[in-house]
Amino acid sequence: MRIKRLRLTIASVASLLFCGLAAAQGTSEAAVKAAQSAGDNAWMLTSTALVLLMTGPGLALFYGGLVRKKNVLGTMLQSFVLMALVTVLWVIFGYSLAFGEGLPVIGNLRYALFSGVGGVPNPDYAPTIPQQTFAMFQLMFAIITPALISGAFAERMKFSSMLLFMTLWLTIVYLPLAHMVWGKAGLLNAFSGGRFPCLDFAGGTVVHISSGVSALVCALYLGKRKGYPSELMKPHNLVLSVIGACLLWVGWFGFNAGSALAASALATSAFVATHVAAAAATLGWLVAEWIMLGKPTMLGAISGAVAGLVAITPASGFVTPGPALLIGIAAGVVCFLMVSKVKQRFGYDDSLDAFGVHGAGGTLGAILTGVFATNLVNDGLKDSAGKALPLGLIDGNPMQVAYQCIGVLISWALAAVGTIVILKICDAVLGVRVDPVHEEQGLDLALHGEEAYAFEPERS
Amino acid sequence: MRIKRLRLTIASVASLLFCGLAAAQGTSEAAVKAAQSAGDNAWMLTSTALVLLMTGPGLALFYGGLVRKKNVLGTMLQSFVLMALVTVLWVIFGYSLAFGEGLPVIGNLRYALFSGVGGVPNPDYAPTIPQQTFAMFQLMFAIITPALISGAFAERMKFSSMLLFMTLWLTIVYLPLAHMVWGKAGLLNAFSGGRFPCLDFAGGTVVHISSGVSALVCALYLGKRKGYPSELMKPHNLVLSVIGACLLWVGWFGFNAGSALAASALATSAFVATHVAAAAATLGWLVAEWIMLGKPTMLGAISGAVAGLVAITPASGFVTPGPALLIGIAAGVVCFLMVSKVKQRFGYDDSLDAFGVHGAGGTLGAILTGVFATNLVNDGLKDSAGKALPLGLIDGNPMQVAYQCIGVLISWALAAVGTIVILKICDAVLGVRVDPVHEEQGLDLALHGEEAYAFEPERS
Amino acid sequence: MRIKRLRLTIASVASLLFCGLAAAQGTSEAAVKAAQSAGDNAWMLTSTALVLLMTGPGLALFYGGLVRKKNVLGTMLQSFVLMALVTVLWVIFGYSLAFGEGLPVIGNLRYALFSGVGGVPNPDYAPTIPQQTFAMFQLMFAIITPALISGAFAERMKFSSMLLFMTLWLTIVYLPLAHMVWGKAGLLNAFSGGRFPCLDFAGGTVVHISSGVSALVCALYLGKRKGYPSELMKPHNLVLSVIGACLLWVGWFGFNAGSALAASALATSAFVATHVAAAAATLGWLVAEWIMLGKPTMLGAISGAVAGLVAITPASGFVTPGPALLIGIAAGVVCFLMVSKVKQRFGYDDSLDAFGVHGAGGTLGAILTGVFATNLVNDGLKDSAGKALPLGLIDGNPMQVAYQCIGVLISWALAAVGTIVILKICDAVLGVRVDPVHEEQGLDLALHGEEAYAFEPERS
Amino acid sequence: MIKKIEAIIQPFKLDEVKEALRAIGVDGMTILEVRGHGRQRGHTEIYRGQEYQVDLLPKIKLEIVAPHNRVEQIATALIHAARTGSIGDGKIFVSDIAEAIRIRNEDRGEDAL
Amino acid sequence: MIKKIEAIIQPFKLDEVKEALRAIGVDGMTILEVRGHGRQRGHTEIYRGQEYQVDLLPKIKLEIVAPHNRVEQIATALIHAARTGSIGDGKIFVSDIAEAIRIRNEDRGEDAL
Amino acid sequence: MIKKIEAIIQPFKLDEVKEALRAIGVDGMTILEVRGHGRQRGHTEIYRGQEYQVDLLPKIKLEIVAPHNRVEQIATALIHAARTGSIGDGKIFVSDIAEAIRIRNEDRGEDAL
Ligand SMILES: Nc1ncnc2c1ncn2[C@@H]1O[C@H](COP(=O)(O)OP(=O)(O)O)[C@@H](O)[C@H]1O
Ligand SMILES: Nc1ncnc2c1ncn2[C@@H]1O[C@H](COP(=O)(O)OP(=O)(O)O)[C@@H](O)[C@H]1O
Ligand SMILES: Nc1ncnc2c1ncn2[C@@H]1O[C@H](COP(=O)(O)OP(=O)(O)O)[C@@H](O)[C@H]1O
Repeated sequence: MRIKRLRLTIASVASLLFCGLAAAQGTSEAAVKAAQSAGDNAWMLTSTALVLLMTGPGLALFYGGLVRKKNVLGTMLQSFVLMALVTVLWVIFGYSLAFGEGLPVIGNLRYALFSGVGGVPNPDYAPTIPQQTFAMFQLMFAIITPALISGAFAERMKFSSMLLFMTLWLTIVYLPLAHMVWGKAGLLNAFSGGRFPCLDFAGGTVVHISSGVSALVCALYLGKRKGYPSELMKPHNLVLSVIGACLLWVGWFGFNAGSALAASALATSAFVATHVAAAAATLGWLVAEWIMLGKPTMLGAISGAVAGLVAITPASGFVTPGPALLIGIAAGVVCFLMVSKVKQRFGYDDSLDAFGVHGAGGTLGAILTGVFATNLVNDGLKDSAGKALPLGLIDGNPMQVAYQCIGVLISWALAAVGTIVILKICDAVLGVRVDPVHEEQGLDLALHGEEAYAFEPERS
Repeated sequence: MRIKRLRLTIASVASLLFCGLAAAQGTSEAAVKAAQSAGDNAWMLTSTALVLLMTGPGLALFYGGLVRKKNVLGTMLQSFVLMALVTVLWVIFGYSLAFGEGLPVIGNLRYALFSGVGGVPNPDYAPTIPQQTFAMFQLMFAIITPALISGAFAERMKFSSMLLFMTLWLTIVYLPLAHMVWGKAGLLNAFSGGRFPCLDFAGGTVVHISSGVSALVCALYLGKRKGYPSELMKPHNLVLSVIGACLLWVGWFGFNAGSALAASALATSAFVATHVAAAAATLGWLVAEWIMLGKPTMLGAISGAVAGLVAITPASGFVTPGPALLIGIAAGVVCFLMVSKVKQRFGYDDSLDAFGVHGAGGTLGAILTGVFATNLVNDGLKDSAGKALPLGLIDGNPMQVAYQCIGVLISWALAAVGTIVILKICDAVLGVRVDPVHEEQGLDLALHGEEAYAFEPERS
Repeated sequence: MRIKRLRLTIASVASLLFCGLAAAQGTSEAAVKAAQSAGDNAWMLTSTALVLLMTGPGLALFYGGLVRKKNVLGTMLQSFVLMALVTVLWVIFGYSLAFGEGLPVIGNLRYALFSGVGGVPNPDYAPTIPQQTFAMFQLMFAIITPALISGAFAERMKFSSMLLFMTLWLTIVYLPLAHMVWGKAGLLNAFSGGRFPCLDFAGGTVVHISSGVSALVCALYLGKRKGYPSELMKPHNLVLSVIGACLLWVGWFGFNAGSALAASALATSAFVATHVAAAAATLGWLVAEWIMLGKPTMLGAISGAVAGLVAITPASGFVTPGPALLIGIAAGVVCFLMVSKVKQRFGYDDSLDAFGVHGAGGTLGAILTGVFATNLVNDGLKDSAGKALPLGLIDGNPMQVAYQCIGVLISWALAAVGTIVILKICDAVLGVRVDPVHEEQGLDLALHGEEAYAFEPERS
Repeated sequence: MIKKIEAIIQPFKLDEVKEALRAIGVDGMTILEVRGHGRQRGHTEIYRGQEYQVDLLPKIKLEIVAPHNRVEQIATALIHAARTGSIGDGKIFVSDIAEAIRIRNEDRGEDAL
Repeated sequence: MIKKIEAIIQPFKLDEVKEALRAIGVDGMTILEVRGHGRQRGHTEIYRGQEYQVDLLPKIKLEIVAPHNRVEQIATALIHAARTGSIGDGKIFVSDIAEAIRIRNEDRGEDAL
Repeated sequence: MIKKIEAIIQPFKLDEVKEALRAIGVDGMTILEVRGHGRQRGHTEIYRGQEYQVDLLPKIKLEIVAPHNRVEQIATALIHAARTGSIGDGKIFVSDIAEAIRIRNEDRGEDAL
């Protein structure tokens, strides 16, 4: 009898303690989750802002400085207006087609108009931050990618036609590719059981190959600028381009390290790889120039930096500093040869070298990712036993190189075919090339009724 | 007897466990608090830096590019010197008058010289971050607001007089308004039992109406620039203005999303609304121009973006993406009409359109906030039962529109009356307008003995 | 017997609870650590990006705007190439020599090639963030410091020679000094039992004195620019310098507040001190100018801001806002006198005033840190009983001023001797000064075959 | 006979001068940004705490080619529009033109103006 | 006798003109960026929703000093290279040069050209 | 009789030339930034891995209107100050001025200079 009471006592005490414990755990777990989310969200909001900074003013300045004085506003406006246009398209259907589940090649419309995209994390993509943060971060990628293309048809494309082109290009080329590589169950998504498991941490295929290859197609389709190449069309203000390049470099930390989608050690690792590759590529390009031309140039230095950043993008979350250095050097030299030799050789007018840097650099980086990726850096792929799987060739997974090549081929094909089709549509509907008188006069005055720099007699 | 010992055993074991549990909870709770604070502080320090970036170089470039070559330094210096002047005033008394408890219309001096403003959070405002972080974040708002006004009297106000004007304006107009809207127990503070509960998330009234309306008063009081409007006074360097606009856009993420005072889902939501509105307004302005003038302009695009950012400011923490889009479009079109039609019609010389964009856009946004605010986004207002109260008209709270109008009226009145009084004082003490010879020569040489761009015969 | 079972019951229940409790604690502690790390890492990655922003485009623009048109690219490239060169050196051996344990005056090679530098924190330096984050953050300091020197030999140093100089300077001057002041068991490291405990929160000695003093030596060794001082060599584009100064100011938040190595209240405190000092120094310089020359200048305002930021750097993590204000004012006035009076008096050609601002401001700040440092702000130094030790003179620790002076002397000596030796080496190997024809023609064309601003007849 | 009138004026007088010339039916002209050196003291600039006298002042140079019988009228209009009465107002130089040709249609002589 | 040929042309014609002159062996010339005012209507610019007519158009001015016997040939080459046939093509003005000196070696007269 | 001296010189010689002219009491002059084309080979620029020869070189043009009896002296001063002895030093062209007027006070002829 007493014993009974005793038993009860024990039971009650025990249960009491359990409850206390449980409760305590409960609260603290929620609180810890919130704290974790705050840290990750802080970094991701910052990264999102940094990636927007890459387009405006970064890319706008980089490109704006490279064109002739009469086209600087028209060129900058192409980047700037995409910040607006793509944002609206993204909210309406872009995000959904890219990241809604659906087919392996394209998403569905479940997230159209951002329905269901709120403060709750989407565990398929980023379990610790609001889905809206993820959606905004990805939006900034969708803004800069088409903007990169504009470097190829600079100084000669109709503004109206450019808007139509970009709308179609985003829909037909970018969204499917983004879905295949990063979307849930995407055809090329190594982390979501894709048929062809490719590794593309921050957009070697989705961003750089797609834009670079489309740029080449545009350059070929629109043809050369009046007077090219006989007339020397040199940058009207390299200082602007230097500012732009620096902002691209800094913004790229958001681009690559942000692609870890958390303020984690992986983010830091991507940060390191990004910076090291940019540095190595800068030196690579400068040395190549110095040897071949006897002089290192400012334009070479900033172009090299961008080339390195492009090439490391797909690899940034998978490689250690050493390989990042090698990728950087390779990118610097290869891209230098692309813009100084290959372009001259074939004579196409890739006006601001969007293909020479992004197309070539992106392809190089995508393939080298298959070589240098290692699970020492990224253990995201696990076997049933939870053991991290080997990633690249140096991890003992030679097949990855093949998969990377498949990813590259699919990207090239989609970009090339898609772009040619879109150009034909735009040409039929609006015409793609400005009238020669306007080209002579310059886009700023002809299309926008403005001059960048006012003529104003100086006075004392 | 044994039983007793048993009881003791149980008791001791129990208490032992309780202690362990309690202790454990104790430590972990402090640790969790610290972690939460780290995440939120990381975002708020970043936001604070971003808001400073808006003034320097953002606004300095935006305005500097719009003036004539002879006034670019004088114009940029007005923004730059405010970064210094307001900071000192803020530490001495500004923060305290704005955020110290006190009357409904003005704070007290308890925080003068930052006394009591340290690493400990101030639960009245931001419970998870050091009060100093909050004070710095708010300081950046107090810097950019007066700087915005300078767009109205550009190219013709005395530097000395400008310093006096800004000192008085901060004290007489900004601090009371900030206190009313955001200060504890402020007259218009909806979240602190204000008499007229207004919703102003990030400063539609405090920042944009106050600066915009004061700008109009300044433009009228100082009169037109010599030669206006007969002489075309167009931007001397639009590239600078584009850089400035881009930095304003990026910095605005700190401005609006930072106003959540934490790296929370609300911050993300404000981030989304901000970006969407900026994008929509850019398109709105461009389309309006295109229809009415046949050409979309670069100046139009950047002005539209700023207009959208202004209008969404009060709403950013209360609305979903859809309404943000509508607010943006409205702002783009309305502000375009303000600067292209209304200004011409009435003929005042709001030189850089501080009123046309900030005054008009701010008023529009403040009122639409009353329409579109919803507790789906922000459940900060709760009833006794802890249920989130409806916020705006679409939430079923039509009264809010009325309160918003009251807030707008009070802001207009305070800004208008305050500014006219201050101008009269400055005029009496120092004179507000530069002497005509100096205006002709340009502020750079006349007031600062400098030229922005050196005459330097080129050499090869 | 029953009782036995009872005892068992109790025991089991108890143990069961203990386990549960322990486990729960275990998980939650790891989770809390992770959350803490996320918040701190978010801030530190942001700070690292901000410090890179200081060099490119910040310093590149600040210096680029101050030189003559013919040298702008050559000047900007000096900053830009250091972003690449120093990064590679840092990964290979720089970080290790600075932060590997070793002798009191120099580190060892344990971290060479970043071996052992990964995602795990290094408790000796930053216990809550990946060591790679710390290494990257420190790298950005190692980039800007040599870049600052380039202001002294602007417009006349060979590019090749500059590269050699910087490589040697980093190795012989920067790394040892960084190790002494911040490295584990460094000779001057107050927080790691250094022989002479100096306080240098963010680099008054390591960054500013070292670069400033070396700058003076360079200016003297290379001699004056052709035509100096008879010819007026004024800034070719002050707008660029203003942009640069603003980015320096904003980036400095990463520099100083980031030196807390966490998103802590100490970071916020350093943020406040930094901003207040910059503001005060801006006003200090402007007022001094106004009094002595009758006009406040834009160049004065930005130079003042930089002077204040330099002077507060060593003190930023140790002082309250009041002293920060005083340090700022002092720096503004002192540096103004340095560049406007002392330089003229002695007639050396410190072309962009690297010594006048960084050498003088850094020395001033280092000493005043010994005066104003207080454990109310930073309780990092504790006695055996765990009580915070007094820091500066106002804390009742007069000795600190002496230690600061020792630190200053050692820094001056190392910088001066090291630089002169390195210059002699460079001069012997490559020659340090460009040939006079090249100097006349300008570095851009002569060394880099480029012009910043293209001659392009305007067309309508 | 055809003459060339070169006038060096203060930049801020350009609009008034253009007006005055239009008023008397002179439309064709070429305008150059130049730097002038003469009696007029330049403004002072401040750099690094030093004051500097700028001795090359921005000026505007107008070139007007006209029939000789219009020269006096044009000069008078120029003088009145450009004068402030203080040192630095500038000069007018007149010289002979041997031939004038309009590129568009090869008109020659006065028809070309 | 030595003549000075001043030609005001459309900026975008500069390269063609230089070519044409090189073709006839004229290498020495001085080029100025100027603003022109004449029959040609300027382009319209948009600012803050208003349209403005720009009445100072960018032009290029060439100065070529040459022996009088080459003037006609140079003028012809200039005209053909610079002509578009539309208003704004510009003018050619010819005047006398009393003396020419090459600074490098004090050659005078035609040798200096 | 009044003459106009036009001198095209190397930009980096401007200061020396101004000095030399001041030394002989010549203060009034007008300075233009021009581009020159002549015997002098331009410098080479690099763009995207290619080398380009720049054929329009920055030059400074001085215009000095002076009494004919001072022309030789001025020319000599100019030549000595501007000469480096290498190709590209520039030219001096002298021509007649029919009339000179000072806008400020309508002084005419030599008084106007
Ligand atoms: N002898 C000259 N030859 C050429 N240009 C001259 C001469 N004298 C003056 N000028 C031009 O006229 C401008 C005004 O001359 P200045 O002596 O300053 O005032 P003023 O015209 O009132 O005498 C000078 O800046 C210069 O451009
Ligand atoms: N009378 C003139 N004196 C000097 N320059 C002139 C004169 N008339 C025209 N010009 C220059 O020639 C340019 C072209 O002249 P314009 O009348 O526009 O066309 P067109 O040469 O076909 O008649 C003008 O922009 C101006 O620079
Ligand atoms: N025939 C000419 N007409 C006008 N300007 C000329 C002529 N020849 C040369 N110049 C100017 O003189 C400058 C120097 O001439 P150049 O032939 O290069 O060297 P040099 O004066 O030593 O013969 C040229 O850059 C050009 O501006």
